[in-house]
Amino acid sequence: AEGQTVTIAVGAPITSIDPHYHNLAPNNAMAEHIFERLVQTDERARPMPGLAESWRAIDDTTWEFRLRSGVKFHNGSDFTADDVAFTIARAPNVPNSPSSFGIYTRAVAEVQVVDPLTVRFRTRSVYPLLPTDLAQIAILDRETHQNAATEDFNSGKVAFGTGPYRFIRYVPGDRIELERNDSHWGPRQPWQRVNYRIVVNDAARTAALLAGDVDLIDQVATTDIARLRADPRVSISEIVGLRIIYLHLDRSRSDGTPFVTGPNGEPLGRNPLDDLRVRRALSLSIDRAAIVERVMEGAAIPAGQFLPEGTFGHVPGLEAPKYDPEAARRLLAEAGFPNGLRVTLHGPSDRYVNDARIIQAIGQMWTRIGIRTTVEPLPWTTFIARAGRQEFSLFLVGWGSATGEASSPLRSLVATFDREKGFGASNRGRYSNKQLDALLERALATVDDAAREKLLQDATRIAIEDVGIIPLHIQKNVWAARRGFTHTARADELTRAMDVAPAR
Amino acid sequence: MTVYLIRRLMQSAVVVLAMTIILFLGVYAIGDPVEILISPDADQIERERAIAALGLDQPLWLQYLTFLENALRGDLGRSFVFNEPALRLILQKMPATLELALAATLFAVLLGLPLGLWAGLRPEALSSRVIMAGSILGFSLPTFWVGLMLIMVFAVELGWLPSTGRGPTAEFLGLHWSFLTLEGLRHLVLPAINLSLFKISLVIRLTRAGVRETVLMDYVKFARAKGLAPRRVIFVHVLKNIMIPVLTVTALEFGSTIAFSVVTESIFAWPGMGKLIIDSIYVLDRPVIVAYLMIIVLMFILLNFVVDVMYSALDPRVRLQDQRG
Amino acid sequence: MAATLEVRSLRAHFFTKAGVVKAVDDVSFSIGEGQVLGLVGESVSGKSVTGFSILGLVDPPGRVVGGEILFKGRDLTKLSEEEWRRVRGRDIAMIFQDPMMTLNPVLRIDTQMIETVLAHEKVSEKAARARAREALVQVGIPSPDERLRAYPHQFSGGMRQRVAIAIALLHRPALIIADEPTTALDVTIQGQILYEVQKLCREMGTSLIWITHDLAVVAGLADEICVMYAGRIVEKGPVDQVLDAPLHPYTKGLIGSVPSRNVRGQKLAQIPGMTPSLLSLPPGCAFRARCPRADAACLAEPALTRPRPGREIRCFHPHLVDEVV
Amino acid sequence: MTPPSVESTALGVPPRQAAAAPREETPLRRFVSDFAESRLAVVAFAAFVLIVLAALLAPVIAPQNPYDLAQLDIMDGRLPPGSVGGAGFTYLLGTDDQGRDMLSGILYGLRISLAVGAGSAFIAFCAGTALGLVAAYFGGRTDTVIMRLVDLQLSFPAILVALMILAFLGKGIINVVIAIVVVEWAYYARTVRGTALVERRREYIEAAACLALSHARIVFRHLLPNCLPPLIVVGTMQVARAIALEATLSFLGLGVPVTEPSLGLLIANGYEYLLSGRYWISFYPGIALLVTIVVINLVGDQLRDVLNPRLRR
Amino acid sequence: MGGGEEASAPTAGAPVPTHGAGARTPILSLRGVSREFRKPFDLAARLARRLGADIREEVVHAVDRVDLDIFAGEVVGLVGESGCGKSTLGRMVAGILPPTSGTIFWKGRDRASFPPGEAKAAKLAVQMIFQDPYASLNPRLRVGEIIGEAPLVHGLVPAAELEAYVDEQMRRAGLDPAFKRRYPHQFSGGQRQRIGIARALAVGPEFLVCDEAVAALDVSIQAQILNLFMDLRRELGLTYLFISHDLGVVEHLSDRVVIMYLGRVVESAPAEEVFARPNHPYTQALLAEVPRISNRKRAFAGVKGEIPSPLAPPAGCHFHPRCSHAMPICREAAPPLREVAPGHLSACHLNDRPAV
Ligand SMILES: Nc1ncnc2c1ncn2[C@@H]1O[C@H](COP(=O)(O)OP(=O)(O)OP(=O)(O)O)[C@@H](O)[C@H]1O
Ligand SMILES: Nc1ncnc2c1ncn2[C@@H]1O[C@H](COP(=O)(O)OP(=O)(O)OP(=O)(O)O)[C@@H](O)[C@H]1O
Ligand SMILES: [Mg+2]
Ligand SMILES: [Mg+2]
Repeated sequence: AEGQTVTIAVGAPITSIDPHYHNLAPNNAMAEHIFERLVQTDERARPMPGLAESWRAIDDTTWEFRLRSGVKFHNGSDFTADDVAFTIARAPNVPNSPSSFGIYTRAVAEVQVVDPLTVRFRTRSVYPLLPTDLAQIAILDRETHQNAATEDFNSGKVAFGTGPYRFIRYVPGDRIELERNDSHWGPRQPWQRVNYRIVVNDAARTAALLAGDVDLIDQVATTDIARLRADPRVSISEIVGLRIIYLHLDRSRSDGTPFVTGPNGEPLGRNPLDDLRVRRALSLSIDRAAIVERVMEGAAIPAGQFLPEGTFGHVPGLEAPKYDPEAARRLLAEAGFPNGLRVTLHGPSDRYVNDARIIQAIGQMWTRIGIRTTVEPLPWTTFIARAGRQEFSLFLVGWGSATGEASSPLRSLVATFDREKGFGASNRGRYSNKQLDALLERALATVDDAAREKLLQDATRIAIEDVGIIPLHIQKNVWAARRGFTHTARADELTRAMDVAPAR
Repeated sequence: MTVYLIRRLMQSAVVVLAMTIILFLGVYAIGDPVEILISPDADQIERERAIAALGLDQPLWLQYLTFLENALRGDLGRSFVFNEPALRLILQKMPATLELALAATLFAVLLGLPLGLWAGLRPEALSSRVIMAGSILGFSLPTFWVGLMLIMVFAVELGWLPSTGRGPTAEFLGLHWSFLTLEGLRHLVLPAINLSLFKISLVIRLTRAGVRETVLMDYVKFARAKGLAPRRVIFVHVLKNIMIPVLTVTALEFGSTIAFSVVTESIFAWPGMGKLIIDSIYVLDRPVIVAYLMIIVLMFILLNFVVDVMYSALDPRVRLQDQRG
Repeated sequence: MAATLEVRSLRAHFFTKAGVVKAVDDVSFSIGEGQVLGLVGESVSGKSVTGFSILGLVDPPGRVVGGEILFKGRDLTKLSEEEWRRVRGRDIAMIFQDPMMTLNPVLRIDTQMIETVLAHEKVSEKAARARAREALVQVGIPSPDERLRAYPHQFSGGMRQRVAIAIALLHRPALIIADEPTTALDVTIQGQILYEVQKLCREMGTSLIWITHDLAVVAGLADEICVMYAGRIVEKGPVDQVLDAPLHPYTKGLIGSVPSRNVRGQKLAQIPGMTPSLLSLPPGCAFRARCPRADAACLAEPALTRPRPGREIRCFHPHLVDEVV
Repeated sequence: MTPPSVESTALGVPPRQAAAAPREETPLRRFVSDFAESRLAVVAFAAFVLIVLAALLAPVIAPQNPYDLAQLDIMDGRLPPGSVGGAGFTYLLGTDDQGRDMLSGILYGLRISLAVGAGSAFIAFCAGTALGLVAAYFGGRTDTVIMRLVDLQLSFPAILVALMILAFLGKGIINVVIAIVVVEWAYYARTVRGTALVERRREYIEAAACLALSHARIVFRHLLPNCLPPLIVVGTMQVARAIALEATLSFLGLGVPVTEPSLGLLIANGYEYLLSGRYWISFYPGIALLVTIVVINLVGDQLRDVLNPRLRR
Repeated sequence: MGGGEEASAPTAGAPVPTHGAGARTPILSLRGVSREFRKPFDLAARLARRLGADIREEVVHAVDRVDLDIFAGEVVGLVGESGCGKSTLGRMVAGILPPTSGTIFWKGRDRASFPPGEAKAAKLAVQMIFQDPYASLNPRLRVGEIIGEAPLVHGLVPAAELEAYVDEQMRRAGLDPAFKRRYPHQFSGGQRQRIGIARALAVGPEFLVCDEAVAALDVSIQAQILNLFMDLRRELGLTYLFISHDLGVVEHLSDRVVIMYLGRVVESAPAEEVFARPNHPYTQALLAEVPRISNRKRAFAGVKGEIPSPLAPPAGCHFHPRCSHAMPICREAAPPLREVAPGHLSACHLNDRPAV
């Protein structure tokens, strides 16, 4: 630990140093070392001051942010309100971006630089989520980054932010090397150098940790958690995350869905998933506790709604349904399927933790109540394209709420698909519920936090009771550190050197 | 020679063109990269913007023609993921892979040739049988499995060698190589062994088969009848003859070594081209996939050509022709 | 005249899986200085194995199991492998049947010649090259310097055989064993080779063992003739006597079946049956089954007898009354 | 009308090539006795037969149908060898994460691995042989086109071709077979063409042509059987290769579906448990895979020696 | 390309002088039959040539405008050194290889003009016996199948009688029919050659092409096979084209001898005539070089020079570089075949001189 270097192995590749190029969690995690945002989030994804010391809504559509003074970029430029204006303009317009940050700046109609340390945002409509959205935007320097291309960041030419670490080197797909920014405004970092290595293979990551090649690994394979826990050379840090694993149900057609048939494979002429009793049967027959224990090896909690306790919009008391195969069978019979059904459950095989194993386990459980299940895990590449074309009937997906706010899953997963409003973008089952849509729209126009949270909770309750989706569990984020290092787990899955400290 | 060159060139051009079409269609059919690359938070408008930004809104044939036009100018497109020229990305990774493949090939020749020679000269001896049994194992063991076992034993249990990664590199000829530092070498050992296991077996068996056939040849007997020392008979008369097929195959195999490093690299987190391509397939980074495969094809063509030239240099009977015997 | 080589009761057997092949069984002959001995017999009669035995080049599963090979009074079978090696190529040289196969295809002519010189003499490479050149001139190869730099495949069959002869001559050996060296060549080329060999032997006083199945070739070349059948010498004697008055029914049949010895258009005198397998040779005279004179006596092994001065045969019923053939 | 058999005196003496062998020596018998010369190869062959039997009889001898989700219980997951499961069932080789009996999984996995190996080798054999024979027999343009195709195929690393095809077609046994066939047909075509080019020049083919036999007859009755030996050798090696390739593809996540695991997939699944000490999940399938491939290679090795005319004495 | 173009070659189709056979139609005649082997230019080669590369098409004139008549019941010996085109000529006669130019007449009719049915009959009428007793039998078939396949396929024998038919063919070739179920590898060289003969005889040929049919056999076995050929000729009235490089064998067997050198016929005459009065210098040299048992302790001499490559045969008379009588004209023009005595043809410029 006194070597002043920390070596971290992460499981997902970092594809760019440009913090606005690709909106991707690993990129964002890396960016947090070098760049900073006006609003930052704590380990439970709650907003806290970053480059902005404070903010407030002046009226329904105007927000004022007061900036931290004396902050300098790594190359010596001063951080001012003008840089904020520049950043907001650049973020949505990075050439070739496969996934831009424009979604977080879209609400902003205008940026007013009041003085070097004060900036005002005018939003197009009432927009309570502005601080949350701005927590995603890394601030760049106008002088330095005026005409900077993504490659210039990668090569290090303009990789200057205000963050606690400076960029040294980036080898795509392999590693990033950082060194401490000694003139950072915040608390002094314990590490002189950070080696941030990309080791995609789970076992290789664990092996590297055990072999002492690295000090911290993220995305610890669930299969290894027990062993690592027992190993005195290693300490585990974990936290319930913001990613929910759930089943989506095809609601896009009413005259029958391709992968649900009668018990002998005969077409049904209607979509049994439109029947609430069938949906509830499907949900009740899943033994979530067993999945959490046997498949996830404890690295998850059974879920009955989108978000875990302590997040904005969590509905207290809305527990995961209790495993009740009897009730499920009854419901199925009531719905007109006493002899069960035959279904195919799809899911990715390489995307979420143990994804293929989970659907197999569900397959077992459903088969046991008379729903003969074929399980078909697919590579994410093909899976997601087909899911987007509504080719499946029942499929497993996950959702990580970057903002840690219930509006995010509600808007993307269960709100009626609507291009103009930007609703239901990931609603691949095309679930639709007018009541829910109305509640959500109201919530999104309510600045008052308490009122908004209430609306979101109501919407959530509707979605869950109507079985718009079948929530399974919420993943825990698990890290493992070598002896001599301690790590503070983060709900947002980001792996950062700032969360590692030498053990006392 | 000229005819040979022209024929080769024409064939290569056809192969490359055919390859581009197959690749383009193939990669296109696999899936939609936007679905994978886009942030889950993104709404439909953002999605459409991304599609346009990546040029995927154009009809396929137009995309292909654009690609072809750019390719002719040496531009194989920009990675969707890294937003860097695909070619540069791959070339950046190439030294690592080349280094690994070279080390594996070196292992194969340095170990395989003597062992094969021994087994071929004494086919009945116990040691030869052991060698051959070993070579069958080397042939049979799946690369991935061996890789895991190597890590388990040498890195995790014994802790002798690092488990993964490339280790520090030193610059030489403007490129970063890891064999120049001790630590780098230590990182190189396990993956190189893993990758070379199959080749060692191959070289052993080729050598043995060659030796067994060659020693029966009249010219070997004639060499002995001339009163040459056994050493000279073996190391000049026999070895020179079997070197031809062995080197040819080894050189040709170099291409597939590079290709097969996909597996080794992903197990040992070796930052080479193989790992890049696997990662790129996972995220459907189309330009990188296409560029990688094009480079591999070109490399194979080049390698074939080099092997042909080498073959004709080694074996005086052969003139450059369009096929090897 | 002291014999250059004397072979006494030579036996060379092959221990194959199917059984013991007595390829050479109790063979004795001797050859004086400057003499030419014709070793005649049909295929698999053991001619080549006899030749190889003299050089100690019988390979496993074969082995010389008995007899003496006295070269200038020294028994070669008692030599160590290294001592025997020094005899090969220097004192006794050998020329093989197939000129396409006896020269190593991947080594240049000069390499193959120079190494022969250096194998037995400590001279500079330059001197060795001069010797090689001289040898090529001797066998009538034009522009020897150019030829030295060539590879075997650039030569015609006749030229290659001449190179082989040149190699045999490098150390002016006392004895050359020529194993059917003209069988693969055309008549006109065969004439050339025979011419060269004859000339050189005369000039240098080299003894020559000429192995062939063609009686006509030895007729013109040899002083003495040995006829082999199934691993044994069945008849031996000066060439004129053996050919004009064969004593053994086999020799007689052999001579009789040569077309030019028969009246044109008439049926050829033929030996019935076929050459026996050496593996399952029944006891007694091996020619018994095909012999018109065979009777119960032939069930016993015939011993070598000398019915006339200078003649030896192995037969119970030789054609002792001279019949014109 | 015919002269008395001139060789009748010799008929009692067996011809020399057949010296010590039984009287009625067929190529098959000779082949069998040559093959049996290596004890190791015989043992390997016996093991191979056992493995094939085990695979064929898997539904009969396996304690559990590991593909039937209803028979699996996740609560029995990851039990070590010899454990007794919830339903009182003893898992001799333990269970995997889904509660699948490893013994049954291995037996069924063998089935898939062998089926994929044999199936793909067979199809590739047929396709490659037909094309190679046609190329060799007719020569000219046909030959050029087919052989360029072969070159194209061979100039491309097998694993990448297979990866591409599977990424394109998706997982599934049939798709794996297709991928392997596409990868492997060229080996057969090249081999058979090489042999056929030599055999075609043999005089017995000319004799057949002289006897006015049809092309089809010459190709399939005369040419093909004589090109078989090297093909058989290539075939056995390719079966082993196909099995290994399938395992590798499954390991990379592009092989057979997880619910019907082949040996390779079982290993891949268990691989994640290696570090956690639950070795049996990948160890036993690994051993099964290893033994299978080694055994096939050993048999192929002996075949190569037996069928290689150049090493015949 | 090839040698200099010669004007005086006999023209195809012109009647060829026959040796005193009067107006009999030959059973087989060749008129100007040639066979070239060439490696065709492909696109790349043409391009390279366009670019000025010095490449030439490789053409081997294996057989160069050969005229030949063979009469029923005759044995014609074809002699020449290795690579001179004997086998190629034999294959063309046997119909295995089509000629690149020239015509082959079967019983006076152009063989190419035959309707399919007759063409097959004509093809079966000419059979070939091969040199290599090991390579000429399909190792995967039993002897009975080897002999019986063609007669059965062509409907010459009903299936029910096949067994007996095969037995008869085997007996005729001197084989014990009991060996019918054996495979070729179980036989000795001589026996195999008999199987090959039985196979050919089984389709009832009138004409046999024997390509070095005894070259691979031991002397004692060779005599057996030669005797068999002679017996068959007598019994079945067969006509032979007997190809060999062994002059002794040819002398013994043939009525007429044809001598080839580098694809061309250089001399053709009745056997006694050739051996008694060889006309062409090449024939003379050849005869001088043949070792004979009766020649003892002779001094060998050898025709000087190597056999030229058929890829680049010398211009004019192919033999001139090795000929001790070579004249300037020999370098320029190929001598035509002309009659030097009744029934004795020779292609040599020495014969152009006024009769001695
Ligand atoms: N390597 C070997 N293994 C087994 N038997 C052998 C071997 N070499 C030779 N023989 C046997 O030795 C015997 C004599 O063979 P050899 O080569 O001396 O005959 P040859 O008279 O030279 O015949 P040819 O005229 O065919 O050359 C044969 O029966 C042969 O089978
Ligand atoms: N299929 C072929 N392709 C190319 N060249 C050929 C082919 N067949 C024969 N030739 C060439 O034609 C020439 C004559 O060959 P051919 O076999 O007729 O000679 P030959 O007189 O029978 O010789 P040998 O006595 O060696 O059998 C040779 O130069 C040979 O290389
Ligand atoms: Mg011999
Ligand atoms: Mg020939």
